[in-house]
Amino acid sequence: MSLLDFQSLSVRINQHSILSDIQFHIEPGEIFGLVGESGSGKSMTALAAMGLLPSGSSARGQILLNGQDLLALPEPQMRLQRGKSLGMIFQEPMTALNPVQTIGAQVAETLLVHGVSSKREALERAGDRLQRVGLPGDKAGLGRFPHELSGGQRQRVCIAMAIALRPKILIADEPTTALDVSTQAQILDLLKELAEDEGMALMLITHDLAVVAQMAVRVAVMHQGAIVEQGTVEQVFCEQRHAYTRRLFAASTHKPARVATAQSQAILTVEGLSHAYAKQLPHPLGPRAMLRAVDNVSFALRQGESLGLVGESGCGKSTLSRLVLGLERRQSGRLCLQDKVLEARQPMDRASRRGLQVVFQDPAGSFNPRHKVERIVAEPFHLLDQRPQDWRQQVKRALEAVGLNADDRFKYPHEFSGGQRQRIAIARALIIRPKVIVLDEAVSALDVSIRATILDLLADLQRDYGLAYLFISHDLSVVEAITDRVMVMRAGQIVEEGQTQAVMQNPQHPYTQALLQAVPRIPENLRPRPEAQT
Amino acid sequence: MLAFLTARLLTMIASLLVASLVIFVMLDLVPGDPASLMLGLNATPEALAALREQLGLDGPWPQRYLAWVTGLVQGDFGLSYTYRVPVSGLIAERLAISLPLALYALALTVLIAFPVGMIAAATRRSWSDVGIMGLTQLGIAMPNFWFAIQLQVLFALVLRWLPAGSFPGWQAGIVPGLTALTLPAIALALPQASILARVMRSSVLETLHQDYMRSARAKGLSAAGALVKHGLRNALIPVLTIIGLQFAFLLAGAIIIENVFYLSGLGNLIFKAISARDLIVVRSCVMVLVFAVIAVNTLVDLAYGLVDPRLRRR
Amino acid sequence: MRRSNAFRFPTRALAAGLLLAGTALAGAQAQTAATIGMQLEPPHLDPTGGAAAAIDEVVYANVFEGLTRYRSDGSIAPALAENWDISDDGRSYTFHLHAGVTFHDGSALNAEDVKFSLDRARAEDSTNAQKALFAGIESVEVIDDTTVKVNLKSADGAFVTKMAWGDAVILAPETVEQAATAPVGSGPFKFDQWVRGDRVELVRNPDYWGNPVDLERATFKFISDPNAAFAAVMAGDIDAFPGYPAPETLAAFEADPRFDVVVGSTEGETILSTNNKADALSDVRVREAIAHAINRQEIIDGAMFGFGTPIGTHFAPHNPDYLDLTAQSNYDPERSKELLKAAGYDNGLKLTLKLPPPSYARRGGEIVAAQLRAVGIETEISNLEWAQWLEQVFRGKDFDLTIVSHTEPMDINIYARPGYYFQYDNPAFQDLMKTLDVEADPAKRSALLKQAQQMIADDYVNGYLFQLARTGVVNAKLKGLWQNSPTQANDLTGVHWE
Amino acid sequence: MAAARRNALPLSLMLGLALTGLFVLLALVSFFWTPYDVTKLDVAHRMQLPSALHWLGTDNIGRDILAMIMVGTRTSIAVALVAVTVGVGLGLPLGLLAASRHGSLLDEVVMRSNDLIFAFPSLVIAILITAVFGPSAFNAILAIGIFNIPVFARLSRGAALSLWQLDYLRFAQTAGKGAMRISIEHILPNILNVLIVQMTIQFSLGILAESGLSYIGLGVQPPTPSLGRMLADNRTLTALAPHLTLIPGMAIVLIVLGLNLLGDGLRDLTDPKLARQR
Repeated sequence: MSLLDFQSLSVRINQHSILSDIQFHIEPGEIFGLVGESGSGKSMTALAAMGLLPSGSSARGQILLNGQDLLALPEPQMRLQRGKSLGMIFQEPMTALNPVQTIGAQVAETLLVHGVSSKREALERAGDRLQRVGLPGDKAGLGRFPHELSGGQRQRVCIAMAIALRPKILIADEPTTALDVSTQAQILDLLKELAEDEGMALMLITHDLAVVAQMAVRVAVMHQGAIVEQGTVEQVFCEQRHAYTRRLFAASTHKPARVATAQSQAILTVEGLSHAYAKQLPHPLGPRAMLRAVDNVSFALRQGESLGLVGESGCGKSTLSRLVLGLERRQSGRLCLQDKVLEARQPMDRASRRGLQVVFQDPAGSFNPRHKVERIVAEPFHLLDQRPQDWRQQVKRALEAVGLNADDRFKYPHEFSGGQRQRIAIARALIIRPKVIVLDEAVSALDVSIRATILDLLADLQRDYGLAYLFISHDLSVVEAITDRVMVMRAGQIVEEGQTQAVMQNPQHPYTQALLQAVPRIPENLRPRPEAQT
Repeated sequence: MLAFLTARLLTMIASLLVASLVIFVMLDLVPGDPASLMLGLNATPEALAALREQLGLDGPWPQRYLAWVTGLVQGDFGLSYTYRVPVSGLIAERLAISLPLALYALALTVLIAFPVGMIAAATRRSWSDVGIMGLTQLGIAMPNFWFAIQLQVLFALVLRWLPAGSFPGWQAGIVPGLTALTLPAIALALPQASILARVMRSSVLETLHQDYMRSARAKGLSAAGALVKHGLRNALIPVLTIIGLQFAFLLAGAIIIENVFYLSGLGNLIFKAISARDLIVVRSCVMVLVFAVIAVNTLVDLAYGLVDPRLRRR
Repeated sequence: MRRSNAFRFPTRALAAGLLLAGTALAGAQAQTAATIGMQLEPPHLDPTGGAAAAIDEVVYANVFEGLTRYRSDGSIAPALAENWDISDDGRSYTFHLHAGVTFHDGSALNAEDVKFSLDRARAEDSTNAQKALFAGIESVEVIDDTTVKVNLKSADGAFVTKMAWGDAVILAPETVEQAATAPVGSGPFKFDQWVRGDRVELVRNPDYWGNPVDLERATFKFISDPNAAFAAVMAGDIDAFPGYPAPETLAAFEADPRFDVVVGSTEGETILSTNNKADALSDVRVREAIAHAINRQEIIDGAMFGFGTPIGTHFAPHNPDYLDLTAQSNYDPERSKELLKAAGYDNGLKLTLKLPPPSYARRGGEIVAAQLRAVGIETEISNLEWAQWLEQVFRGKDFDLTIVSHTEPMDINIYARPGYYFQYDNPAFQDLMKTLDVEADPAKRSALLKQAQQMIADDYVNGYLFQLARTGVVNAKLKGLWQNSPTQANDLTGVHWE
Repeated sequence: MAAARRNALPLSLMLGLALTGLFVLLALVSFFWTPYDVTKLDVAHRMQLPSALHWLGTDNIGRDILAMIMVGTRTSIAVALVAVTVGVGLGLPLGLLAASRHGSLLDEVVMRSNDLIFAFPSLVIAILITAVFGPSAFNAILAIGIFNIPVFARLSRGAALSLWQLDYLRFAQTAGKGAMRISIEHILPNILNVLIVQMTIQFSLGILAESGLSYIGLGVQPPTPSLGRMLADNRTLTALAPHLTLIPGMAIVLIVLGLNLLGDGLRDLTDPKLARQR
């Protein structure tokens, strides 16, 4: 008998079908991967197993845990299963913990809720569990509050909470998506180790094929609320029987065809750029502590070149992008845009701005929700002394250039999907034909298939308009796909710079090495067999 | 923590200084001569001049301001123009009524609002929630003096369960004292409780959608258990802010209620002092109230630290 | 109580409800103490250092005594002075004091104290609010311990009356400083404590020289809000509220056997004071027009709920010398319009009407405004606090019309002061008052007073509305309070429980 | 989505709209017609119960209560409306300015002044203001309006600050737009819903504040009726002629209730957080 058996599970929320006919099973001690893009229904599947579907939803079918149908259990009994037989961790460790309770108490609570131990004993066992996930489990360790921990540490606490009672199965819903690559590697290692040591099954939900390849034995691919393909990792990865699986794989390893357009002439030069923030003061008369977010950074971006900037969160790359864009006043260092030199503290004039546009990450926050696309795309015309006569024509052309319909200009941003919005953002950046576009995590929030098309678009535009890109991302594989040169940033400094291929294949700096080491990759033996590609 | 306390104290002193200057300048503008008010319609100019001098109403304002502030610091609030007794004594006498009244009303507010707000949140979108919220809307919508008069007519004049007003003094005993303050406290508390119950409800509802509540459910807690164990304490943070504001309001805002129930509290003192142009009393009373607000805000800030460990570190 | 009933007969139903509920509790009173309600709290308790009526209402005849005193009917009686002689030229008064009178601190009250008190009141730096009362005094001589002689600059027929004012009470030099906060007098009650903003408590003076009083303890409770006053009396917190501020509720007390409603007269001529120097109002025709526009009875009914006597001049109707001149300024809006037309204001006139806090002024003001509007005079009402009223109206003379009750007794002489706030400047009247001041013959005085009343009525100096009634509510078992108030006082000497 | 919302128009919103609409209508009608002249006294027929002649009875000097309610509603609404306008008119620009210069000295000054105003007891200050300048509708508005300024300054600053974090404002900056232009073009339309909700709340508080000021005689001056003054003028008759205070009291309760419900409803309608909840 399987440990957890989904039998034709269907879920509807307010008459909308969310999941249809989900059928798979997980064996004891097995690591099972559930892969899909956002909205594919993989989280709902997990919540259905936990009995935590949102209100207004109705589930049909069966979810058997050791032969017992969880869907048929009344809430009081289902409650006893949660935490005891089924543990679950979520994507966002920053908010998953109660900020006003010590982590010890929160881990111990799992034990107390199920009445397995006294308060003192529970804390003791919570300490053990914390140690098990690699955190100090002594009194001081137990007494820490969530805000004192980093994201990775918090995810460890969540894991300790979920495995406190040694459940038979741990459901991990995108457990590392919110984490940096190096932290991700550690958490994944921990999960794998726990599963092996404790004989616990792991249902790993992720969008990342490479993570599944590294972790799982069997895998199911979800698309639009249904499982399109399942089997051992080898089967699924190598055979790719379903068209969607093939699309997904192609997209996640996609590299746009690029034509080298880089010229020798530098168009944007940054010299000795530094920026420090005041830390929160202990009290108004205290000494002013400064945080050097950007520390003496210099680089040059050549015309038609694509320059990558990678680094983990907090390394200073966002500050650097804001400084380059003139959104924040430069405290020291100069900026040369084309021929114009901007000294420290000198505000960026409109003429300089004309040569420099930007595409941001967040497809939701990138547009004023109350403006129509036409007005949004036309906003950079403000940089010209006068809006051109044919500005409507130009907006239409820009929209068409990024693969949208000219009539889309009369719609509001919320009527578009994430990928389409990123196209609008690109159209907006293009409209006054800048020389440089800063792409600040421009594809990070997108699903892989959409990301691939946007990368293609960016490559095409670069070729057609001779644009220079400053491509800022935390994702090394994306940077590898689209840039000519790359800079690696850490703690405000550029630690390594070079041709992208060279850096990726032969990193010099230990940090770059560690970073590359941590990136999960699909092993060669799991690449599709030639005959599968039709 | 010590640094944090010093910092708070310094900010507080600075605010008080600015506030004192504002109060002084504002009151210096008030037209109306206390001397002529005291001597009435038939007073001669000489008599007026003599009294003005007696009262120390002459002299340039910076000098009078300095004298006042230095007095304040030393606990000397000056002499009331009209009563000719120390202002500090007057204020202390009135605080003996106003402070217990404010605390009584605040206690009622909290005692009503907490359970009511929790019940409404726990049963959201049910009839009990709609009913409770409707009642709180009514509580907020009523002019409080009107409500107070209705209470007075019903409970004191018709039913005769409670005194219609007046305060016998604490020397008469705790029970008669509290009995006398009951109607005013209810009149003050119900609208405030309505506000607080609504804040409580929305604050609890807000926490219901936090990720950590889902984590708690995943551990095996019931929805109610998660609400009590994890939601409540987090929900308290905005509630505390409101409670702080309400205390300040109850202390100063009882003027009208004191009028209805003929209590001689601080509000009554200020009101009469304004009519009598007893500016030294007005000034010091306003200062005391501002001090109370700022002090309560500081206390609330410190209380955040108790509730929320994230704020403790500073 | 069913709601429909309550709505249909609210007054009767509620009064009955109040009554039923109340009877159970009545009679539980301690019968040696009384609580008297007052609307205004005195700023201090020194009657020689302030004009506030509330001071006298607490201390007059209770704590402090003068040489003479007012009786309830307005006549003058001996007080500390057993009797007095008047010299033939009427310029010197010899007062014979009671023997054995002591202050509350035990010290004796003698002629030195009288001299001190009178000299202090008329001194240059005196802060006595009625300094004019003492202006006629040339010197005060101590003859012996119980005899004091007052020499006047000129004969003054009203001098004995002046000595009955609260501003002329006798204090001891040793305790004069504390008179404001802890008065030491010679009356039947001793000051006990003053909870500021709330009440003043007096206790019986066991060593009183005169007839001992019945009450052991008297409390003056200060309740300014009319509604609170209603509740306090209704709830039995107050035994008597002589200057009861909510006449509209008196019907409820009249219907209730627990209470007696007492309606008496006061010295308060309530007038529509008119700025005689203001642009339009300097024209006597305009003033006459205003006088004819006023319907006194409507004001009395509307503002005072029927309590009050119409007056046609600045004089108290209960005074034997009163001249009823109401017919001269009868309600005649047509005449009023004609006069306005004659004065050139047929296209309308805009005036300010500044009202002090009492309800006679506020409510009366609204009615006056409506009546004036009916003849084409628009008024812009502003409600003022006393402080603002004194500042703007009384001292600043920045007003056209105001309503105020002049509560000082026999104060027609204010019309002789050209600088007084209504700015009536008539030399003939001023001469008349000078004659009156030196006239001691009662018959001639009476004639002069009548002449004065006629003169100001002819000049329509102010709009004369009504004599303020003193409406009080008293516990039916409490007897002996003054019905009228010839001077502002709550004389408790004769008060007793039945 | 939009259609679904329209279907689920909150009950509170409809009730609030109905109540507010009713009273606004009453106030508007009073410009053209009232059953009697509000300044017309009829002392002989005072304190009458509701009848065919006087639908809501007459007050203590014989004025028609319905007419007074109509004109009084107009006055109370006008006072509260102007006070809110004062608050928004000064508070909003200050808040937007402070947000656009977040962390600057100006921001600090604006916020500190806000705190200072909040620290003052509002009723006491209102009494003082009227003591300084004399009681009048204008000064009542001033006294209420002053305390609206920090409310709106704080609200708009907070809302604007969270918007300043958004990418489209950054983009507008890269498009060379200044802080003022961005505030007007991008921020204002997007914080309007929060502002409107707060305006309804402050509006209802303004009506309550007007009644409180009138109670102590400092509100609108006679002969202009206001709901608060009707309550205050007749308060001694609460036990004897309850309809005199009950009617204006209920009018205030219903207006304030209507406005609060309206505010709640609007918030439910526009707040995405609450929308998610349902």
